Amino acid sequence: MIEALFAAVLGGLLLLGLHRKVIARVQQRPGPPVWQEVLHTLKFSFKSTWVPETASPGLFVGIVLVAIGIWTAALAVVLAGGSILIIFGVYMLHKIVEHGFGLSSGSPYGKFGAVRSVISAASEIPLFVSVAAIAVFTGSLAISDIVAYQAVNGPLLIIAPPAAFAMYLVILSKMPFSPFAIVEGKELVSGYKTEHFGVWRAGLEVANAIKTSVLLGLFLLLFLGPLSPFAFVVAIVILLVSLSFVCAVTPMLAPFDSVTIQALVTVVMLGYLVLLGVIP
Amino acid sequence: MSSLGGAPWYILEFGDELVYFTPYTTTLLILALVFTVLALVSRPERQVEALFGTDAIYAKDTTVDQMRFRRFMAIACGCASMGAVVTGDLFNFTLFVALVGITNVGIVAAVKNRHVQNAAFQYGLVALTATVPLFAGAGIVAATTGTLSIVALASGTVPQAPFFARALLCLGVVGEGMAPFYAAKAEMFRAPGAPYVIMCSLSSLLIFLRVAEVVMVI
Amino acid sequence: MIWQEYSVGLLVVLACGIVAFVALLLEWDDLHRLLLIDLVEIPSLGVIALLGTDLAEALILPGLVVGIAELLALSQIYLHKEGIADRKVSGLNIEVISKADAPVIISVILIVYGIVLSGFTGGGIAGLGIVFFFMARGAKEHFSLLEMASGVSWALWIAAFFVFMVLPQYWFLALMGAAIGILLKVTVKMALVGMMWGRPDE
Amino acid sequence: MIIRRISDVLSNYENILPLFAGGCAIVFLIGVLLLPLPYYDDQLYPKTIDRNSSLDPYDRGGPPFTQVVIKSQYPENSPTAGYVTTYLTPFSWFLANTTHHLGTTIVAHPGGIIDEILYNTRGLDTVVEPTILFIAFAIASFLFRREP
Repeated sequence: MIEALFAAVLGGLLLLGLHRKVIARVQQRPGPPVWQEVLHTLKFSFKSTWVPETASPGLFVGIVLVAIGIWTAALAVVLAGGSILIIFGVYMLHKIVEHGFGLSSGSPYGKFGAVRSVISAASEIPLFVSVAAIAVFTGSLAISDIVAYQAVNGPLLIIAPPAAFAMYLVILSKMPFSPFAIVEGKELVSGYKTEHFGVWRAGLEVANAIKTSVLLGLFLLLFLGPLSPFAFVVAIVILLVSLSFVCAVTPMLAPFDSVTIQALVTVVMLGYLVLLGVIP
Repeated sequence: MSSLGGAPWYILEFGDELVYFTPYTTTLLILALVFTVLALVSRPERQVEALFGTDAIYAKDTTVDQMRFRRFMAIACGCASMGAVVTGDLFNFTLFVALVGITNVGIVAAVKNRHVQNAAFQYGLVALTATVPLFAGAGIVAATTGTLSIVALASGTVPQAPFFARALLCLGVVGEGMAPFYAAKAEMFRAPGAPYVIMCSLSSLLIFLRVAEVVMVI
Repeated sequence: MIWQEYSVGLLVVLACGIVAFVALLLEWDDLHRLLLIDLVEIPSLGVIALLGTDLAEALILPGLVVGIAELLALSQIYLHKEGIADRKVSGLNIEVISKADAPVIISVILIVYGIVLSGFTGGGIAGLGIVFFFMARGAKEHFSLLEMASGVSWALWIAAFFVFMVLPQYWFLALMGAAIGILLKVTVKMALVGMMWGRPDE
Repeated sequence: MIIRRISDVLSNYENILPLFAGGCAIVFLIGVLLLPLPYYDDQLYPKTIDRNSSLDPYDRGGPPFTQVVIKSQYPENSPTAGYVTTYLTPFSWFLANTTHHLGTTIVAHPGGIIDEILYNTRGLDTVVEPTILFIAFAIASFLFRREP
């Protein structure tokens, strides 16, 4: 578990670095080196740290631990082949974590980041629909069962493309610089992260790294099925580069428009689900 | 049942109402517990506001009586969400959800800001309306299957709950937790007092996550 | 599938629900919305009542209580939001009542009778006695005391229930505890509602 | 743009109640279209009323101070179910014997009851229900007591 956690952190940080690099290259900038995020995290770990005067101290510190805790739990569930319903729960609770980060500091930038995070809660629902669609096909929500199903019947990417699309959109909305990343809009400085610095920020970066690894890895497990380690790495890089392309060429949406688009996608997905339920 | 949130680890018996702990509900329970403890131990933050057109910056303080009341409400809300995620009885679940709705209103209603009070009132109206589909859903499940125990419903020994009843349950939880209406809930978050305000969004998410499981197993 | 009594009943209740919801959809005044929601609650109780077993009775009571409780909280929020919380309200401004001993005697009789009756009904009658006393005298200073009593009686009631659930062999003790708990609870809650009707006109 | 107009409507909190009420109306309408729903006959806690009893309509069967059989989901969890239903205080017992339709079950005389089902078998419901009432009272009295 410790090795897996370490690999997830390092892999996630490298993937986020690659994300920045690809975006920069698409936009014809040199961009930072790929290991930039690793350096960031190390640098933050050794900076001086305190709690701001206006902050709510318990929440300010506690939320960092919660962030790392929930994603570690998610990683454990993925490794154990547990229920994706739990991952779905963790994913939705990440919203609360962002919210807590922003509100606990008392800073107006953090607060607006947090409020934006809360209003975009509709972005989680496509994941739920995707989960439900998978359940319709495989009859189980345990990741191990779903992987086994795909080993027999071929990847779900081909069987249920709309579910894959919904999950892709969900991952996209969690990537930095994406059209739906309204919580990190540049007019809010760093959004909900603004006031967390030093070790707290390093903790947040670690949580984000685990989150990126878990989400991308989960997508591959759910929609491509069992892969060899090498194929897994290649596939995760391809998936990330495709996400980076989308992020690089699209502008950020206005907050409420982002919410509305995500809500509309949810409605379409619900229609698909009803169709799935009715036809067989 | 075993395929969704995992097999129950432990079942607590209160007469005909069972409380059961699966990996899924336990995860949710622990999260509710963590945030309830955070609400209990944290002092509220001082929200910094900048006045437009001037260079004045001031920090909003939360008065002590307000803080005590809202902390009480936040803890009640945490307990209600814990109840909602672990209860194994459908009607009991709807009651816990209704309790979450009213505590959410309570957390923000104590704030003396006009915008916040307006939003809290509108939200309270929706929460009150949402009890109609909630209780109706539970009533229809009881009439068409003869039981309210989620364990019995999931075991497949009774008829499946009708689609309509499940839709009502979802609609009711959506109303109590305001899940898709966060856009309007943002008004309520103008209120200072992060540890308490955060319980509002946490509890709505938790009940939403739970109802997702419930409608899939019944 | 044939239409049974249950489905016919459901049809009627759902139709009522639709009418009420459409009314709510079209109404924009906050106070009217509050009143309409009280109306909307009735179909949901109807759906439960269609069960027709003892369970229906056990479910209607919580359903009703939830509706009433939320209505109470929301009306208080409404008063504050509209800024009419401090509007003066005239009580029973009859000179004879506010001076004479009669209200005290009537209240005492009602309270004693309520205690003799015990249970839910008894609580209602005793509460009425207290409300009448406060209406006549306009006393407000005991509000926080009553609040505390309300909390204590709530705790007694809950404790009795946990005895039922966890130690069923002591059911008789729990029954008596709950009977006293509900008497106190209903009395105090009615008294609180009776007091919460505006600032006295003095 | 249509998306912008939708988000405008959604962002105003005055609009959420009509939206929710509209949603409820639509779901209820769908419910009407899905009728009839079958009534499941094997219900818990079935109701049989003895019209000739002096305790009508609260008589759930069985003579006072005994245990009646209550058909519950998990009978092993509530061994004392049925005692509360038949319990009468001495005063109620006297009333029930001397008058018709007066003196009903469980420490409450004319009309008032404490319900057995709520008590023994669905106790958790009754814990949550007064809690809701308690919380609502707390909100209302906090707002009432506060200086305007």
